[in-house]
Amino acid sequence: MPQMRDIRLLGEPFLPGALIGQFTQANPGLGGVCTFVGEVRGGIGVEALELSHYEPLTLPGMNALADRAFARFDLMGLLMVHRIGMMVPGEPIVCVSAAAAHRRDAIDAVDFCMDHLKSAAWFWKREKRRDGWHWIEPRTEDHADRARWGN
Amino acid sequence: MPQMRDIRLLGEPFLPGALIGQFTQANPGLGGVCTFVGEVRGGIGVEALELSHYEPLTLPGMNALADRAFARFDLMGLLMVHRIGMMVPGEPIVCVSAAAAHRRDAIDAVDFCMDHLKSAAWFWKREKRRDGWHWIEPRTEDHADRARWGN
Amino acid sequence: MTIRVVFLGRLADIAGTDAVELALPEGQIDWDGLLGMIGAQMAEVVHAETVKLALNGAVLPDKAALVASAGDEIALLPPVSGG
Amino acid sequence: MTIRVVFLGRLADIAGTDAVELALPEGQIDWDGLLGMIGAQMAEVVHAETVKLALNGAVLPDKAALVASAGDEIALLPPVSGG
Repeated sequence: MPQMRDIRLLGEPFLPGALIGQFTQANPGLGGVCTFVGEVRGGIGVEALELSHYEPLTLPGMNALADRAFARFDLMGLLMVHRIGMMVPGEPIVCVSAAAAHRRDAIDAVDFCMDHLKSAAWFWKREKRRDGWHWIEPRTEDHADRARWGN
Repeated sequence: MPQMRDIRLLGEPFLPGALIGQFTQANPGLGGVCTFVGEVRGGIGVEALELSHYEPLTLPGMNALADRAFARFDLMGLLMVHRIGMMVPGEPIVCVSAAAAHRRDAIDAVDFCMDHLKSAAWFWKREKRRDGWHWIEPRTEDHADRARWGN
Repeated sequence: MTIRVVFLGRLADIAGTDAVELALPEGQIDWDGLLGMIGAQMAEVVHAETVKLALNGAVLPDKAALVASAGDEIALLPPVSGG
Repeated sequence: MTIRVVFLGRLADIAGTDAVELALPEGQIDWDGLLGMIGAQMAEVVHAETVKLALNGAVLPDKAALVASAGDEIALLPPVSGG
């Protein structure tokens, strides 16, 4: 069965529901779909968030991550969409969705991709707070999360 | 912050996208939402699937599972919707969605609920194949999946 | 003076019905009494450790400790097959 | 005879720009040569082990082994902060 792959960087807001609906339709016969949607958190003093990337590395890096997910898990399809640019609280930043015959592959693939996107993908994030812009470095937990997968 | 909980047994087909959209709206300020949707698998000779339950145990059991998920993970909201009755391939059987400030809680809560729904919830499943109806017992992997959580 | 016995999953196929009302002349019934009233084939199947019993919606830790009275509902629960 | 140097993340704040074109009179430049052309403050920051370097879109295993020629693009990459 052909594998369905949809890896994108988006400069404009997106609706996860629309992406996931199309993605699920494109994977007939699946057993389960796991999806994670990350949003800009509200209520913690963040007024805006800007994600920058380096074109020659970022999209190839996401595709290489997808290659590894397909090699590691038994997947029918993988969707990985990441925002770049300026966002406000409540806006989706990232949507990863994996379709598989069995739920364990779908859930683990999403977990794997999110852990690597968080600490190993070529994105730089800064947050605007009342006192101005602050660059964000990965949290210790993010490195620990990635280490679970043996790299 | 109040926790949002939506636990349901449904006798009719449902659209996961509609449930998840409402659920996400009901949890402002979240950091991430993880969702798993299980469907009746197609292409493996299953013509129909029937899920039966025992009313006095099934819904209380799902609520007790939700209690445990809220106690174990730092969640803002949890949606757990399960079909009962007759279904055909491609129809959603189960939708579990967890909203949290941090992705690890959201992903792990979905993983936890699915493992327990698969092997410990009060559902009985039978599949109609060309040669008639067959009762399905849990797979060994389902028990192993649940054992990961220490019970 | 009856109890209701509900058969779940494949037990309903064996019973040929989802539930029966059993007459309870003595007003109470224990596990052995129940086995004697549901037929030899069903008795053998539900004797297996994997079959659980719920009395009025609560699963008993030990089904052999069953004591049911008129008006109660007993459910016989084979292994679940999940979501 | 120039190379392009791209500053990512907080390095762009330090540089005051996303990228510069540097004249390359000798046609080639190595890591020490690059450090000498980007200012003392930036040189100190990018010297840190956590700052990576990409040459024409490929991350170098050892940035100190850099040899870049006219027309190349060098990117200086501070620690990423993920999705």
